[in-house]
Amino acid sequence: MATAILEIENLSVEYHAGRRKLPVLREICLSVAAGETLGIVGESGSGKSTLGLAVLRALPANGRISAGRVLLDGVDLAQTQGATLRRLWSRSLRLIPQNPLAALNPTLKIGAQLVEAIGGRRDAAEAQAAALLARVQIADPERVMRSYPHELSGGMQQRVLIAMALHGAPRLLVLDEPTTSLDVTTEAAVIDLLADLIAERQPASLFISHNLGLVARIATRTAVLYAGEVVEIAPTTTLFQQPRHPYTQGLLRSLPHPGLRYDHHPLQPIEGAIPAPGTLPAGCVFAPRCPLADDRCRRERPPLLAIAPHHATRCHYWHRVMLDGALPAFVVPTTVPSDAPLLTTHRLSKTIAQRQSLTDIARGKPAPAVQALSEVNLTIHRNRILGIVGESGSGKTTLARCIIGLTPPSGGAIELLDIPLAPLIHQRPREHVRRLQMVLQNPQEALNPALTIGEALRRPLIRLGGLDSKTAANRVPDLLRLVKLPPEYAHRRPNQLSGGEKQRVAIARALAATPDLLVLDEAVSALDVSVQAAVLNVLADIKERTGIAYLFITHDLAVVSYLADDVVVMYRGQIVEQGPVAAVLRPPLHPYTEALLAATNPRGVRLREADATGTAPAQGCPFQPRCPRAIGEICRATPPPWREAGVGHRIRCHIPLADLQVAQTHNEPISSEH
Amino acid sequence: MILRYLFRRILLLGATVLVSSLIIFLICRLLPGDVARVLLGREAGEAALAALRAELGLDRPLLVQYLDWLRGFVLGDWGIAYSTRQPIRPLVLERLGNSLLLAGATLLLALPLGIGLGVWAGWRAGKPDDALINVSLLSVTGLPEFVTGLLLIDLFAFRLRWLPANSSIRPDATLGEIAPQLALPAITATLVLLAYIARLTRTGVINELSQEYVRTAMLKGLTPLTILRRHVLRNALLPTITVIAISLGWLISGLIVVENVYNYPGIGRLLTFAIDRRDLILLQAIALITVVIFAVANLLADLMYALLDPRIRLGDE
Amino acid sequence: ACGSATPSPEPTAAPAPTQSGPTGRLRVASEIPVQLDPAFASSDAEILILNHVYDYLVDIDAGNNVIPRLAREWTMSDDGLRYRLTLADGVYFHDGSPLTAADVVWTFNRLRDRSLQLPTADLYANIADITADGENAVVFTLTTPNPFFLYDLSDNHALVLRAGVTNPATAFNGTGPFKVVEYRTENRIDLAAHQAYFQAGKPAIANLEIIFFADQAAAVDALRGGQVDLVLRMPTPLFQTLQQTAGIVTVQTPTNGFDLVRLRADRTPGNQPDVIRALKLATDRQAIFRQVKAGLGAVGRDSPIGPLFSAYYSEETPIPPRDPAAARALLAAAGYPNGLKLDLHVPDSGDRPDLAVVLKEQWAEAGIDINVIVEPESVYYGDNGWLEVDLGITGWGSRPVPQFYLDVMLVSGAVWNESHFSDAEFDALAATARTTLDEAERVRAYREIQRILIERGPIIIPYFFAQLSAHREGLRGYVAKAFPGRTDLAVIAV
Amino acid sequence: MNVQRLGRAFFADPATAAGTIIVAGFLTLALFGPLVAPYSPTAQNVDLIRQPPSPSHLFGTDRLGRDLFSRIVYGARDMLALAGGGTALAVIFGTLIGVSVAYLGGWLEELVFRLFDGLLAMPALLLALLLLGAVGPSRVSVLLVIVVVYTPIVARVARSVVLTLKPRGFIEAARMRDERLSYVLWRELLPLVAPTLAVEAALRFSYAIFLVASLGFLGVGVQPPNPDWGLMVLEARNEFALAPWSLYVPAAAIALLVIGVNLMAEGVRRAIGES
Ligand SMILES: Nc1ncnc2c1ncn2[C@@H]1O[C@H](COP(=O)(O)OP(=O)(O)OP(=O)(O)O)[C@@H](O)[C@H]1O
Ligand SMILES: Nc1ncnc2c1ncn2[C@@H]1O[C@H](COP(=O)(O)OP(=O)(O)OP(=O)(O)O)[C@@H](O)[C@H]1O
Ligand SMILES: [Mg+2]
Ligand SMILES: [Mg+2]
Repeated sequence: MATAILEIENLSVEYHAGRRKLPVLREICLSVAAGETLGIVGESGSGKSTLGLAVLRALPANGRISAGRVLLDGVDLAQTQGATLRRLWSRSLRLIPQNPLAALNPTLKIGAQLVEAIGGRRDAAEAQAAALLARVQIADPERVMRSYPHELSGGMQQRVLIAMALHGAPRLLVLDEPTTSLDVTTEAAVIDLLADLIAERQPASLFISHNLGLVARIATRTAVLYAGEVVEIAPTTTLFQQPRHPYTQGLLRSLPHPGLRYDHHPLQPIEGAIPAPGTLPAGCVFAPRCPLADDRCRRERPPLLAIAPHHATRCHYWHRVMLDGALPAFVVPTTVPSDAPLLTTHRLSKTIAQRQSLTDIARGKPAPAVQALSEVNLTIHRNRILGIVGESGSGKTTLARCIIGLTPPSGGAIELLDIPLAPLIHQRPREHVRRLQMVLQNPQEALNPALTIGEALRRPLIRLGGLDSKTAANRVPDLLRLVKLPPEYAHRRPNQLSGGEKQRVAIARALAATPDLLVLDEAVSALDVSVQAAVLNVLADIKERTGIAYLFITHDLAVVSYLADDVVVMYRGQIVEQGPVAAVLRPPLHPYTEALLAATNPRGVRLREADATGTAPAQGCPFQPRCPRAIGEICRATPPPWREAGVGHRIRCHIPLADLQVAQTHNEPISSEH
Repeated sequence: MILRYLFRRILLLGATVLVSSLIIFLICRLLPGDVARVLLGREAGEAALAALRAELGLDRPLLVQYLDWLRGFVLGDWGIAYSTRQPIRPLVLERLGNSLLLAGATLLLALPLGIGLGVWAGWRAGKPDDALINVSLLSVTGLPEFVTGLLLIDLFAFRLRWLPANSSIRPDATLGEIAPQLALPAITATLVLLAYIARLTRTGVINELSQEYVRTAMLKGLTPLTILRRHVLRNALLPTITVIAISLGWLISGLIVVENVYNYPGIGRLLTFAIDRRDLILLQAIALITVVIFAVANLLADLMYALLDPRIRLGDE
Repeated sequence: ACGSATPSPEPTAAPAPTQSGPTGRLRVASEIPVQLDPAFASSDAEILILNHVYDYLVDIDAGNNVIPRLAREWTMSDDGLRYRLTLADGVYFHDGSPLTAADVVWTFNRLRDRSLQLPTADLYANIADITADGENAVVFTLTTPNPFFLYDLSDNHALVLRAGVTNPATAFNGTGPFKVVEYRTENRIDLAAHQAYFQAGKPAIANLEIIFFADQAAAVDALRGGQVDLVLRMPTPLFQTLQQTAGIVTVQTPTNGFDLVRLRADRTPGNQPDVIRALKLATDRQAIFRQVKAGLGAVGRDSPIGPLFSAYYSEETPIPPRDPAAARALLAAAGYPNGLKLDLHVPDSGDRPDLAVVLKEQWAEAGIDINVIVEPESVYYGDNGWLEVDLGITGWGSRPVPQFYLDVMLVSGAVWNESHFSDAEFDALAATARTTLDEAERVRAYREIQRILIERGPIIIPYFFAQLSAHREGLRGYVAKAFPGRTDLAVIAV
Repeated sequence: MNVQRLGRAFFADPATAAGTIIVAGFLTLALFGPLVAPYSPTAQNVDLIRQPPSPSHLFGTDRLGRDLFSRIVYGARDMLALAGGGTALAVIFGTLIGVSVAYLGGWLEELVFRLFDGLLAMPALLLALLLLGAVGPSRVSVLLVIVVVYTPIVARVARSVVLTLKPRGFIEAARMRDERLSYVLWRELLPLVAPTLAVEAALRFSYAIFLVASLGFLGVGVQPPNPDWGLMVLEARNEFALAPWSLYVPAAAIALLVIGVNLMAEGVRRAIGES
């Protein structure tokens, strides 16, 4: 290993909350060399961001480095301040934050913000800014520099911040979940770009993420953070193949690995929750949740043991930690549903008019109307899980809301068991309302903070189950047990629950109505992997027991391949591919599906980033402008036809199926002669 | 497009003003007392009164009176004041001009001072100087303008003899002559607004300081002052625009008390005069023009806001 | 003021006119005028302006004597039915046209024209005919003798206009000592000296500004702050304040004006004499005088014939001392053993609200529970409410002769008989006093009238005002008038 | 919401505690006025006109010889009853209307809030003056005016909160179970609107004090001889030079109460923000 640029020695950080001091980081020791990327992973609240900010000396006002040193090229950052610190900030220390929109001043143009970071003479700085934007693969730097932050897509915003972090000669780059707010396809491109730039500029980098797959792609070494402590650190491949801490092992087991299926391999989530700052247990911080823990663990805090070169773990019993052997790649048979359809949509369409800013109005731009859904036909069967995937803005949520009746479609029809549904929920008979239920994406918003969990669960029983208040109350514990929550939770209020627990309550509430179809809109996306695993298990379990159907919306293909029976791929309000999950995903046919899948593959195909303000072409294939395999004029001129690719498997593309299959398997371009 | 938007906003504004005009008209008709009596004095006979009422159109059906008044108002014929028999429009516009002058002077004082104090307090939130500013502002908040007005007259006009106690502006006065007359009323009104503006600014600054983009700016190595000036202020002061609009509306007729204390010939004093004399038609004109100004100020504030904050999207409310 | 009269001499207080013509600017505080048509103008503020833009035929001096103005001299026929007034020479309107007898005839014909329904129609109903006698003399013919006719000619409304003027409220074309430069409603009026004014040495100042104040406290502030030179009227505490202020001269003049507390006598409870006596017994006039008026003016004796009418004023009939217990007993006798509840309507001007509050407190001891309702004058007088309510307080301005009060306020069926008092004995006495040319008989009648009012008049007059005014030092020639609107500003020099 | 935590957060701040003490002090004065006040608020003493403060008349006497301390004490009753009662009623009406109409939306919302906009387009004091002119001055009128002037404002605030809550998941969840309207309005929405309204109510209360005092000062509010503080300032204006205390005393009472209410409002805001 080259000499370290960054050395963190025994770093401890605490926050002040009123008169209380909350220690959040304890005795962190890390070092990062030039050009090296150190991954930092851990559940939400483990202190990852705090570490990143502490290293940059950019903690919030109530945070303080209480002990330790942060050496950057031998200079202790913890002791610098004032003008010296500002000089370091402007020259060497850089941050790429999670939420690019929030990190940009909303009322200043991009150009001005970049120029300010670069400093020096104005015209020189402007030229350099344009060059930097070009370097981060922004096609039209001039236009972007004249734009306000909100006028750019999330990916573009993040590229701007990356450009901002790259000017001069950065020595330390902290990447705090830089892609969490982005689409999978954009994420892939941004990660590629970051890897390139780190190789080029050779800063020491900290890559913070809760997404283990992502870390694996970019970090050479990875540290696992738990409750403010580094519990394991190792080269990334070692960590993933031979974790030596029960927590690392737990995280890996929670992931839905390719090839696993819900009906055969339940995930193995970590029980319990991360302790809040200030409530650390006496011995090992992980002991309360650890399957290996004994009295010693609860008494005695383990040191960070070096167990191999570059591999250290904070566990008394590291040698007992073992990852299960290689898992059998389970081939999912392509099953086709046999029974009658539960719910069908016919040419369902939805147009949404969008608002404009005054400046746009003044510039004379026409008011955009988004075709959020365009002639969507799909069928959901009993006892099956239909996954819907697609980039952000592809119309997944709109589809779900139209089905439930929360938004009226602007065209088309929905039938439940062959009976047409009224467009809006309050026009539907109560029986229809009962049969279709939905779990929303954000668990923070799903529950009314003013009502107890018990009350939240009782209401659907009363309203839709026809129970009286007392009987309903008696059924609440059953519902809680159904989603693996203790019955005592009935008396709690939402703010006393973690995100995963709230989502489980939301699921229980939706299930209380004993629906025939449960729509889950990104119901697990906001959750930590271990919590996500628990929720997925609950869903699988309930489906097996009740034969309910799910409409499962997600952008995480791993989850879809784990959980779904059938899958629908959406692009800009249209279905581009649909069929049984095994047929659609292994291998993918449609170039769009291919790109979605390839996003997790470092060498996969990449899409050009969609222009947030651009509208779909009026004719031809809507995907054509971004398609890596477009075959020329026909794609631009003619809408693609539906093609049958197998039993129940259809795709909408001009490229002949055979060509697609060949290209997919060999990962090579298709010539445009056809 | 922009025209269509403006057109819609103005239509909406028209609807609001219309509702207000109806409310004003109805309330005015509920006022007890008799214009004719006020006009002719207590010595006038019944027949004379009836004749006058007929002449003023007070004996027609309410709806007719309302529509007539409204049409006249829109067309610029605001009628003849019942009491003084003078055309209303020049009178009201002249007073409005005076009130706007006072309002302008007040804003000229209150804005820099309030924003300055607010920024300082927000920047130094939690520190002793912030606490000091807060306490001072709070004490000012507690005093109604009719009290501060009297105390200021006593101090500046009688004890120190620096400023006139009264502000009956002469028609031919130059700005130099008017300025000292404006001073005390403007200071009094400023004290009412000051705390409001300063607190709002302080909240805005504190709020903006906690935004992530401030951290971005800090990590660029900018000095705190630059961050405040270039980044925080602009965003923190956006809400102040709305306050200015509201204050303008408040000042126009909210100056009732101040104008009465200082005998300042503004619209507020004219309003009390009209109420006192039961000059309904004058009263209606004053109330409605205030409403119009209030509404226009709000519209302008909205437009300004939308222009200064590129994020604001416009559309159907 | 009877028989054929020779003009009284000019008031000696008038300053020697400056030789070099008028100079300087006088700023006077005034309440807000509303109605500037002389035929309707009635308030102090209105008359103050008109009195300087126009002229009366005859004027009243500070001692209530009739003095010449436009009329240089006058004669009365022996039967008391014909008055001939000779006009002064060299009188010009502001537009340059000379004053003629025709203008006077036109003015008074307008004032008495029934069809125009002006408030003066009743006052001049007794005039049979007005004729011009040449260019500069006018003859008034009456139907019955009227010893107070010259006072009537000096009525506030009787300002001489240019014959045929169509917009008297805004024309401002008078003969008076000042021309209107600019009138700003509810704000101020600026006037300039009328160079061709017919009275030598008048006006003494070049510019007159009358600045309007809604609030007298603000007016007094302006005086203290040097923004005005003269305040003609103010409430008592402000006057007391100014008495202690350096650089300010305070002037108080006793007047015949008073606040009238009156109960309607034509219906319950006022139609029971015991109730009226109870109210009178429950009232401590001395205390009211001290609290409300701080001892400025004079204590009242329930009759409008005040101490300034020295020839007529009498203290013969004693006022029974305050006795709340007796009052309570009287009320019980009148059928109110648990006391009496009454609304008291008060206009919000002057010291009247304070008077109401003090009365409430005093009467409470006698079991009379007063609910004070303070109203703007526009409401109090509007819709003739003041003539309707049971219990009210009304301000009555100063008049040069007492007969006026009796005729309009107290005789049966009088226009403003707000107490609805109707007493045959009183009416007869009032009629005698009105018409007799025998002064001794009038004195006797007035004496009896005072007795009747003290014993059974449904009115309480707790005090007579003093006219309270103040000006800055350095102002010369100011003479206070009982009715401040008739102050002569033209003689003031700065 | 944890009441104890809320309470602790509330009193932890000395400024809030001071505000609470001030307001509680005035409340005590108002409640136990007859026990505290040495004299009747209207009792006059001809021999003790305009006495400066002394042991027997703590705040001195006025031009009619009335004890100013007693008048302040009784005035506190009026002030708290009118400003407080008016605010309370406005908050109740405003909440009821704002929450239900905003949730229902549609033409009803349009209608109601257009009407409110029409009312709100007039500055508060102007509207108050017009209304008081129409109904005549009295305690009840003042109360009514405060309700009419502030109900639309409260409704607007309630509405803005409801509009942010409406797209929230739990409201959609309620729609997905065909929930009763009354349940959604009063059990789901109201508790969440309440904190904002509490802050708004405190703010309104302090404005209401000003409004009542201003109306008193303009002579159109509570009528003499009632010891209204604004009216006392008006009456004192004429004799400021003779008896300055007669102005200082009611002015200080107004200022103190407003400051107390403001401090409390600030405390409520902070406490709610923290929990
Ligand atoms: N300014 C702050 N004041 C007090 N506590 C804080 C503050 N910021 C963070 N914390 C607490 O410190 C702990 C660590 O927070 P941190 O943001 O570093 O976690 P994280 O690992 O980045 O989580 P996430 O994945 O959710 O971003 C959490 O318990 C958090 O609640
Ligand atoms: N209320 C709305 N107003 C304006 N546009 C909307 C609205 N709701 C959705 N859209 C637009 O409709 C399109 C489809 O949105 P939708 O939310 O259904 O996508 P999605 O696939 O659920 O995206 P995500 O993965 O980000 O949740 C997008 O372009 C979006 O901008
Ligand atoms: Mg974080
Ligand atoms: Mg979505």
